[in-house]
Amino acid sequence: MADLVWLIPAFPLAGFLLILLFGRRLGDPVAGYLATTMVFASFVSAVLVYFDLQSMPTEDRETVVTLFSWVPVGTFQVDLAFLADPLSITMCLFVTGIGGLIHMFAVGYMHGDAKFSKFFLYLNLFVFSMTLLVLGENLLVTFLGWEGVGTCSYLLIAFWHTRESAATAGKKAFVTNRVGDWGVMLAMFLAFSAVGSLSYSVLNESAETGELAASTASAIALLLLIGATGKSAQLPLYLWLPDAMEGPTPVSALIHAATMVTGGVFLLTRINPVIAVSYDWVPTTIAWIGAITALFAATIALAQNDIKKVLAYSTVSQIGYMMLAVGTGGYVAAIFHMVTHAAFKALMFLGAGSVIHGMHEEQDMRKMGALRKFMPITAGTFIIGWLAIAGVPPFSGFWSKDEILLFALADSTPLYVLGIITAILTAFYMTRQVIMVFFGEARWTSLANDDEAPEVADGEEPAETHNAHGEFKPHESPPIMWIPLVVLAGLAAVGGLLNLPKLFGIPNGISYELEHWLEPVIEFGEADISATWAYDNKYVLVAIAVAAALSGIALAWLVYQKKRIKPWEPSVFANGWYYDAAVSWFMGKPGREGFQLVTDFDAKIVDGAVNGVGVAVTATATEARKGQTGYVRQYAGIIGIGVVLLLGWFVVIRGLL
Amino acid sequence: MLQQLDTFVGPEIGWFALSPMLTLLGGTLVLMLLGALTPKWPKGLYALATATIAGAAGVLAMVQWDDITDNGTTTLVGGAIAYDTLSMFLTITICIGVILVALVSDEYLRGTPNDGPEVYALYLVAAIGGIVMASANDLIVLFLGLETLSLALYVLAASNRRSSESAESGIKYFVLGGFASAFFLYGIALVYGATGTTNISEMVSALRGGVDPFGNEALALAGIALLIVGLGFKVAAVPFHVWTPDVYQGAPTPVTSFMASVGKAAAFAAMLRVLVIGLPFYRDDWRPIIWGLALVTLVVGSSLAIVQSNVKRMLAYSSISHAGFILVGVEAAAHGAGEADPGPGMPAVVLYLILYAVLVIGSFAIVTVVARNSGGDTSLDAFKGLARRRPMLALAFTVFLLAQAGVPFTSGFIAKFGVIQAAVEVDSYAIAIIAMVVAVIAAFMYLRIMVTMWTADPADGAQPIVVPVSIGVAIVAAVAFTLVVGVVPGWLIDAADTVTAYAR
Amino acid sequence: MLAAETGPIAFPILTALILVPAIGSLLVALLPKSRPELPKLVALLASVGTLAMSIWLMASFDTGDSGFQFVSKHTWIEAWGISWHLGVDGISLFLIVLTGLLFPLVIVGIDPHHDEKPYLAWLLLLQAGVMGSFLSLDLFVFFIFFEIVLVPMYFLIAGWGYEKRVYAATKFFLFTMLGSAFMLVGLIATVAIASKDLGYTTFDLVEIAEGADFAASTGRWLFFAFAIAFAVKVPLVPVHTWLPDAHTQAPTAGSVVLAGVMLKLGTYGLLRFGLYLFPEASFWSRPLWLTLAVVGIIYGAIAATMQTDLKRLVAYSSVAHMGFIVLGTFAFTTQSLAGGVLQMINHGVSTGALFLLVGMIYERRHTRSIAELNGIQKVAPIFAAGFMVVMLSSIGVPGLNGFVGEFLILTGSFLTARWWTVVAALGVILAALYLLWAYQRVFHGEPDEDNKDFPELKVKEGLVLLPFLGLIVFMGIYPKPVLDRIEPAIDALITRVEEYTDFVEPEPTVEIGEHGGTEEHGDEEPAEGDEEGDG
Amino acid sequence: MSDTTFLEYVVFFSAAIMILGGAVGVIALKNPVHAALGLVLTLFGVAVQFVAMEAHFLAAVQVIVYAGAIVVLFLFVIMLLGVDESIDLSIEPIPIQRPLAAVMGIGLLGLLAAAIVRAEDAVLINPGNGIDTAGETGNGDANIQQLAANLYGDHVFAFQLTSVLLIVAVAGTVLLTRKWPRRAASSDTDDRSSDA
Amino acid sequence: MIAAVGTTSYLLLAAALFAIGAFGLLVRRNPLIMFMCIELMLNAANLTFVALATQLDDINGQTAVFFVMVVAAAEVVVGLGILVSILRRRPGATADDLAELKG
Repeated sequence: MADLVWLIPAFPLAGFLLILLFGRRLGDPVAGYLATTMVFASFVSAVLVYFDLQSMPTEDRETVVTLFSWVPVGTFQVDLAFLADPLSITMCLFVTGIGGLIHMFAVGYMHGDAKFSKFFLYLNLFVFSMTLLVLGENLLVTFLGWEGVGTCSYLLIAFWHTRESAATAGKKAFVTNRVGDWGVMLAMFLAFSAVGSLSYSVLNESAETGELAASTASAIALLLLIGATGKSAQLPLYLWLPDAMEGPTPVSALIHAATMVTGGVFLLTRINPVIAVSYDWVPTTIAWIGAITALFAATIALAQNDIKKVLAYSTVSQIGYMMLAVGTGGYVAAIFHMVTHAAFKALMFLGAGSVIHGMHEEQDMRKMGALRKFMPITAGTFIIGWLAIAGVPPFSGFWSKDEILLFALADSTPLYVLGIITAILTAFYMTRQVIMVFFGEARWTSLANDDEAPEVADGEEPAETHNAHGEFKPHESPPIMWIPLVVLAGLAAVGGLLNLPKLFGIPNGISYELEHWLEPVIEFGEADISATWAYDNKYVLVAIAVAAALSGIALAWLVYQKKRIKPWEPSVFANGWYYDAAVSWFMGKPGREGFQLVTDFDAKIVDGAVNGVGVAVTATATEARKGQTGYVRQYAGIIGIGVVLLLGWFVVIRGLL
Repeated sequence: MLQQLDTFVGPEIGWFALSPMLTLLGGTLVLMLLGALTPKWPKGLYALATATIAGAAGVLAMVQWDDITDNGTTTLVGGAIAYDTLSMFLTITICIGVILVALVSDEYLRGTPNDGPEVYALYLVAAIGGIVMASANDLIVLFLGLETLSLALYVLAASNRRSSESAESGIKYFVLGGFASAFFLYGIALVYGATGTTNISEMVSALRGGVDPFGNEALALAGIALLIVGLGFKVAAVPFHVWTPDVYQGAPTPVTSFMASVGKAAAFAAMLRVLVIGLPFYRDDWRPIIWGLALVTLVVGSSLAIVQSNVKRMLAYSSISHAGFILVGVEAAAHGAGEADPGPGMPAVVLYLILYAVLVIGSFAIVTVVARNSGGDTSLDAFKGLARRRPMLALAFTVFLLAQAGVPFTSGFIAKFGVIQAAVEVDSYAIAIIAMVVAVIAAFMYLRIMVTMWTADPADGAQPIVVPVSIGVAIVAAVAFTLVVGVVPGWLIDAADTVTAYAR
Repeated sequence: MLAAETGPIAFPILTALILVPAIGSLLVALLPKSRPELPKLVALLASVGTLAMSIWLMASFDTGDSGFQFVSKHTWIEAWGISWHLGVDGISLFLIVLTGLLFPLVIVGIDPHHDEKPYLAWLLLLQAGVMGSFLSLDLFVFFIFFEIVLVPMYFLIAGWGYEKRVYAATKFFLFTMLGSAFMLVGLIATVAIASKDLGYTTFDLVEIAEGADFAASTGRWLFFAFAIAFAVKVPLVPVHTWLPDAHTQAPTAGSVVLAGVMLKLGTYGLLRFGLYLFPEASFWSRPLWLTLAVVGIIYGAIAATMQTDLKRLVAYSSVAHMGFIVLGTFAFTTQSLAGGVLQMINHGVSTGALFLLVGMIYERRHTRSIAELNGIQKVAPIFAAGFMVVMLSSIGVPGLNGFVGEFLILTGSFLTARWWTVVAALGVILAALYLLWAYQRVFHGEPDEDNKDFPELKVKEGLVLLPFLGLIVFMGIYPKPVLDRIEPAIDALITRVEEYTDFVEPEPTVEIGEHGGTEEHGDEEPAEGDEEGDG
Repeated sequence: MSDTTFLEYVVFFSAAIMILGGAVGVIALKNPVHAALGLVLTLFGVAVQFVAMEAHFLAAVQVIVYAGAIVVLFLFVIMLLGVDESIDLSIEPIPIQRPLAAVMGIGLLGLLAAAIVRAEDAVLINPGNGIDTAGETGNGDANIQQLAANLYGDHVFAFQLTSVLLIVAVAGTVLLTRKWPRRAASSDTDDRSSDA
Repeated sequence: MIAAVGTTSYLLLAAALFAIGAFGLLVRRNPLIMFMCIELMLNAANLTFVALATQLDDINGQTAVFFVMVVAAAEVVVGLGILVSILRRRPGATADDLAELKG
C-alpha cells in the first residue's frame, strides 16, 4: 500500500501533462476542475499511505520506493526514489489537502482570466514538485522538487507578466532562492564527499552512528540553513516573499503561506540528526535567525496597508517561529505549527482573496472596512483564522505556538522573550487588519473615486478600476470559493487536536499524537526538555501566552476600533526597516556598476588587446612600407648594408674573434 | 707540370645524362630558327611547342630518375654537373613550371608584338639556366647558370614595351641583379682562394682535410658571406628582397609567375648545392645567418603583405614570406649538412619548391585572367565580387590562397608541414613556432583577397570574365595538383626523400 | 596507397560518417544553377544519412567497453608514419551523434535567404570536418580536421553573417589559427620525441600514448603547445574574445553549430590530447586550468549580464558554461569528467536551441538588441514557452539536462578542488540572474508597437525545436543510458592519470559502524585536493 | 733589391693608380663620356696587372673585349641616346643615400681587407691543385695552352654554357628592340592595359 | 715572379676597386654609369681570380675570368638593350626617375 506512494506525485504530474496537452481545449473552468481532482486524488492516495503506515509497527514506518536510477556515475549513485515515512506523509497530507482546497478556490477566483488553463497547469506542476520535495528519498530528489517549486513560484508570481512589478517580483523570487540553492548544492557536495551518498538514510545514519565528523555536520547544516533561509523567507533572504504577493492570491495562499515556504523547515527537520551532531552553536544560530526574523517581520506587518502584504509579513514571522522551534530542537513543535499555520494562513489568504475579489481587485485596506455585512462567510472564516494566529485558545495556533515558546524557554530565556513580544505584535497587527477590513465604517464608498490609491493602483486592470470606482457593492464570493474557506476555518479551529499537550487533564489517548507519529523520524534530534524549569511550569507559560495574545488584541482594539490611542505606524516599519531598499540600491548601483566595469574591461582591455595587436602590426607594416621607396639606388644601399652585416658576422665574429 | 696537348683528352660527356638540358636547348634553337624563318604560327602553337619541349625534357628527367635510383649518382663533364635525384627533382619542377607558364603566356601575348618565338625561347633558356643552377657541381658553372637565368628574366621582365612599369621593373631587376651577382662572383673568387678550387666536390674534400684555421678561414668566410648575398638576392631573402615587390608587380604577370616558380626553385636548389652540399664544414658559421634570414624574411614578407592594395604585390610579398618558410627548411638541412644522413631538411625544401611553384603559377594565372578583363588593373578592387562574375574562377583562386595559407587538404599544408617537421626534428623549435605564428599574419592577407572576391559586390560596369582555354587548362591542372597532393602526398614525399642521396 | 587492414567490422562506418557529408557537399557545389530545388534535397539526404549512421553507431555501441570501437586504420602517408586511424569511445560517441543531429535540423530549420547552394555546401563540409575531428585517432588526421573546419565556418560567417561579419570571421579564423600554430609544432615535436621511444615515427595517437614516455618537463611543454589551441577553441578567458563576435555575427546556423559542436572540439581535445596523451602534464597544471575555468564561469556570467545584444549574451553564457566543462575535466574525478562530457552534449543542445530561438527572433524583428524587444510572451506564448524551457535548462534547473551535467561536474570537482567549486557554484546564481533578466526584458511586459504583432512559432520551427526540447527533458530525467556509455572511457582515463601521477581518485563512502572511516574520506581527501590545487 | 723587383713595384703601383684613378673617375665625373673614359683607364690597368701576373691571354682578351667592345658599346649608347648631359652630383635627392653608400663602401673595404690581410700567410703556403698557370716557363704559349686545355677539359660544359648565355643575349635584344605600334594617348592606365 | 709585390697587395687592390664600384652604384643616378660600376666590380673579381690563380699556380682561376668576361659582355648587351628601350621613351631619365613602383 505504502508502495503506492509514487501515486502522490503521479496525479498532479498527470494533471500537468493533460492540461499541457489539452489545456486550451478544456478551458475554463474544466481545466480547473481537472487540476483540482488530480490534487484531491493525490490527497486520497496520501491518506491511504498514511493509514498503511499507521498499521505498521512504529519502527519500520519507512518505505522507500525507487522508480529508476537517476544520476549514476561511479560511486555517485542517485536514484529517483521516494521515502514514505511519517514526516513526508504528514507534509503530503496537508500539502495536497490544503492544496486541493486552494485549487478549488482558484477555480472561482481565476474564472474569466485569459490564461485560466495555464494557471492550473502551473499549479499542478507546483504540487507535483512540492510532493517531490517532501517525498524525496535523497537530497537530490528533494532538490529537484526544491528547484521545481522555485520555478513554479517564479512562473506563478510572474503570472500576470505584462505587469512590470509582477515580472520583477518573479525574477527576484527565483534569483533570491538561487542564492539559497547555492548553499543547498554545496551541502550536497559536502554530504557526498563525506558519506559518499545523498540519501537521507545514509546521511542521518552516519550522523547517528557518529561517523559524521562534527565539523562536516555543522558545515552541512549551515549550508542547508542558507538554503532554508532562501526558501522559507528568513533573514537575510526573506526579501522575495513580500514582493511575491504580486501573484494571484491563490498562489500566495498555496505557495507563499501553506506549502513551499515551509520547505526549508522541512529540510532541516529531515536532517535533524545532522544538526544534532553538529557544534552547539549551529542550532543556536538557527534558533536566533528564526526568532529575529519573527520579530522583525512582525514589526513590519504592523504598518502595512496592503491586505496581502500584512499576511505576507505575518507568514515570514510565523515561519520564523518554526525555525526557532527547529533551532531549539522542537521539531514536532515546528511541524505542528507548520500544519496549523498552513491551515489558518491559507484560510486568511483565501479570505483576503475573496475580499479582493469582492472589492474588485482592491487590495488597500484603507479603502475597506465594514465588509462583514457584505461578505459574512468570508468575514466569519477570516475571524477564526485571526483568532488562530493570534494564539487565542482553543484555536489551533495557540497550541502550536505555545509548544514552540516552551522549547524556546527551555533553550534560552532571550529567545523566549523575543517569542512573546512577537506573539503580542502578531495579535496586534492581525487585529488591526481584521478591524480595518471587516469592522469600522465603510471607507470604500468615500475613497472610491479619489486617487491617493497607493502602489497597488498601478497594478489594477483598467477595466476593474473602472468598476472599482463609482457606486458598487462588495459582494460575497460564489460557493466554490467560500466552501474551501469554511473547510479551512474548521481545520484552523480544531487543528490543535493534532498534538494536544498533557494539560487540563487531557487524557493520554489523544495527547501528543503528532509527536508519537513523528517519533521515528525526529527522535534523534528532538530535544528532551522534560528536565527543564519551563517544562515543569507549563501553566505559567500558557498564562503568559494567553495574556500576550489578549493584550495584543485589546491594544489593537483600542487603537483602531475605539480610536482611543493614536495609531503608531512609523515609516521605518512601513518600509521594512529599509532593508529591501538597501539591497535593491546595492544591486542597482554598486553591484551593477561593478558588473559594467567587468564588461567594459572585457570589451576595452581584453578585446582591445586582441585588436591592438592587429592594429600594431598593420601600423608598423604601414611604416615599414615607406622604406620601400622605389629608388633602385636605395635598394642597392639596403642590400649593401646587408652585405656589410653578413661580412661583419663572418669575418669579424666567426673569423677574427 | 705541363699537360701535353697531343695527349689531351676531353672529359667524358654523358650525353644521355644531359639530355633534358640538351632537349631544352635544341628546342630553343628549333623554335627560334623556325620562328624566324616561318611566318607567324597559328594560335597557341608556340606555347604548345614550348610545353611539348619542356614536357619532353621532364619525361627524360624522370627516365633518368630511374637510372639514378638503379645505378646511383655521379658527376658529369669533368665534375661540372651533378647527376643525382636532387637535380632531377628540380629539373622536373622547372619543366612543370615552364609548361604551365607557357600555357598562361599564350593568351597573354596574343595580339602583342611579343607573340613570337622569342619569349618562349627565353623561357626555355631560362629553364636551362635554372636546371644548371640546380645541378651545378662547380661554382663557376653555377654562376653561369645563374646569369643565364637572370639575363633571361631581366629581358622578360622588361618585355612588355607598352608598360612603363614593365620597363621599370626590368631596369631595377637588372641593376640590382648585376650588383648582386658581382658580389656572388667575388664570393666565388674568395672561396676559390681559400680552397684552391671552384669545384664543389673538390671543395668539400679540400675542406674535409681542413684548411688551416688561421688564414684561408677568413678568406673562405668572407667568400661564404658574399655567396649568401648572391643566393639571398635570388631567393628574395630579406634584406636582399628589395627588388621583389617592384619587379613582381611591374613584370608581365606570366613572367612574374615564372620568376616566382622557376626562379625561386633554381635559386634554392643552388643554395642547397653551395651551402648544404658544398660547405658543410662551415655549417656552424652560416647556419645562424640562415636562421636570421629566415626570421626577418618571414616577418617582413608577411607583415608588409597585409598592407598592400595590389594583388600582384601582395603575392610578391607572400612569395617573400614563403621564401622565409623555405629558409626554415634550409636551416633544418644545415643541421645535417655533410652527414651521411642529412636529415629531413633538403627533402622538405624541394617538396616545398615544387608545391609552391604550381601554387604560385596558378595564382598568377588567375591574376592574368582577371587583369585581362579589368584593363590590366591588378588592384584588389579588380577582384571585387569575382565569385558573382565567375564562381569557379573565384573558387580556384580560393583554393590557391587557402593552400598558400597552409590549410589542410591542400598541397600548401603538406609543404608547410614538411618544413616545420624538418625544423622540429632538428630541435629548431623557435624558428618553427615563429614561422607558424607569422603564417597567421600572412593568412590575414589571403583572407582579405577571399573576402573581396566572395562578399564584395562587383564594381558596376564589370564585364563578364572570359577564361581562355589555355589558361583554363593551366588553372585546372594546378588546382587538381594542389588538391590531389593535399590528399595523397605520399608519392611526392617519397620522391623528395631521395634527394638526400646527392652526388658527393 | 591505402594499404587496408581489416577493421573489426566490414562496413567502415566511421569513414562513411566523414565521407557522406563531404561528398554531399561536393555534389551540392556541383549541382547546376538551373535546378534551384535540388541543393536542399541533396544536402538533406546527406545530413540525414549521416544522422542515421550516427544513431546506428550509438545503437550498436558496446556499453561496457572502455576502449575504442569501430576502429578502422589504414596507412596514409607512409613516409611520415601517418595513418587514417578512426575510432569511437564513450567520450566521442555522443558528440558524434550530436553532430549528426544538429546539421539536419539546421539545414531544415534555417533559411540562408541568399546563395543557398554554397551555403549548404559549406555547411556539409563543416559537418565532415567536425566529424573527422571527433573520430580521428591520429594526431595528423586530427589536426587537419581541426584546422579545416575553420574554412567553411569562416565562409559561413563572412558570407551569410550580419553587419560586422567580415571582421568577426577574420578574427575567428586568425585567432583559432594562431592557437593551432602552436599545436602543430607541439604535435610534430610530440611525434619526434615519441619516435625516440618507439624506435619508429608514427602519428598514431594510441601508439604514442601507449608506447612513448615523456619526461615530465618535455611532456609539460608539449601539453601546453596543444592546450593553447584548445584553450582558444573552448574558449577560456582571456582568449575568448573571438567568440562573442563570431557568435553574434554568424548566421543562425553558424551560431548553432559553433556553440553546438565546434566549441566542444576544444574540450574534447583537452580530454583526448591533454589528459590521455599527457596525463602527468595535465595533472601538474591543473591549478592553472581550474582557475581559468572558474574565472571563465564568473567572468562570462558577469559579462553576459550586462550585454545589450541578445545573441552576445548567449555567447557569453557559452563562455561560462564551457568553463564548467573545463573545471570538470581538470578535477580528475569520475563524476566531474563524466559530467563534463555530458555537459558538452547538454550545452550543445541547450545553447544550440537558444541560438536557434534567438535566430527566430531576429528573423521576425531584424534586431538582436534586448532594448528593442518586449512583451513577446503576450503575443507569442508558445514561442515564449519554448524559450522558457530552453532557458531553464541553460540555467540548470533540475529535471532538465543542464542541471545533471553541471551538478555532476561540481560534485566531482568538490572532491579534489573544493574551493574552486565553491566559487564556480556561484555561477549558477549568476546564470539565473542574466537569463531571467534578459527573459523579463524581452518577453515580459506589454508589447509595444514594433512587437505587438510578433508572429507565433510556426509549425516548421516547432518541429525543428521539438527534438531539442525532447532531449532537454529526456537527458534531464533519464541521463543513465548516456552516462553508462561515457563512464567506462572516463574510468580508463582516470586510471591512466593515476598511473602517471601520484594522484588517487577520492571515492567517498561511509561504512556505518567502522569509526574514523568518514573522517579520511570526508575531510582529508578533499583537503589534499586543495593543497595540490594551491601548490 | 734587384731592379726586376723594383720594376715590379713600379708596374704594380702605376697600374694600381690607373685602376683606382679610373674607378674614381667613373664614379666622380659628371659627364658620362668622361666616366666611360675612366672605365677604359681602369680596364687597361687591370690588363696591365694581368700581364704582370703572366696571364697574357686574359690580358689580351681584357683589352679586346672590355676596352675594345664593351666600352665602345657604352659610348655608342651614350651617343645614341644623347644622355651625355651631365648630372649635378652635388645634390642628392635621396636623403640618407650618401651616408648609406659611405658606410657600405668603407665597411666593405674594411672587412674585405681584414679578411685578405688575415689570409695573407695562409695563401702563400696553400698549394694549388689542378693544372698550373704555366707562368714561369719561358714558353709564352704555355699559359694559353693550359687555359685551352682547362677550357676544353674540365670546363667544357661551362664553355658551352656561355653559348646559351649568348643565345639569351640575342633573343633578348631581338625582343627588346622589336618595334611596337604606338598607341594613341599612352596614359598610364593605357600602359597597363597592354598588360592584358 | 710576383713574389715581390705579393698576392695580398693585388687582393687589396681588387677589394678597393670592388668597394669603389659598389659605392659608385649607390651614388650615381645615371643608369649607364651604374652599369659601369657593375663592370668595375666584375673587374675587381677578375683581378682577384687571377691573383689567386697565380698564387695557387692553378689555371682554373684564369678560366673563370674568361667566363666572367663573356658574362660581362652578355650582361652589358642585355642591360643596354633594356636601357635603350626605356630611354627612347623617356629621354634623360635617371635611376631615380624610375620609381613608380614602391611601397
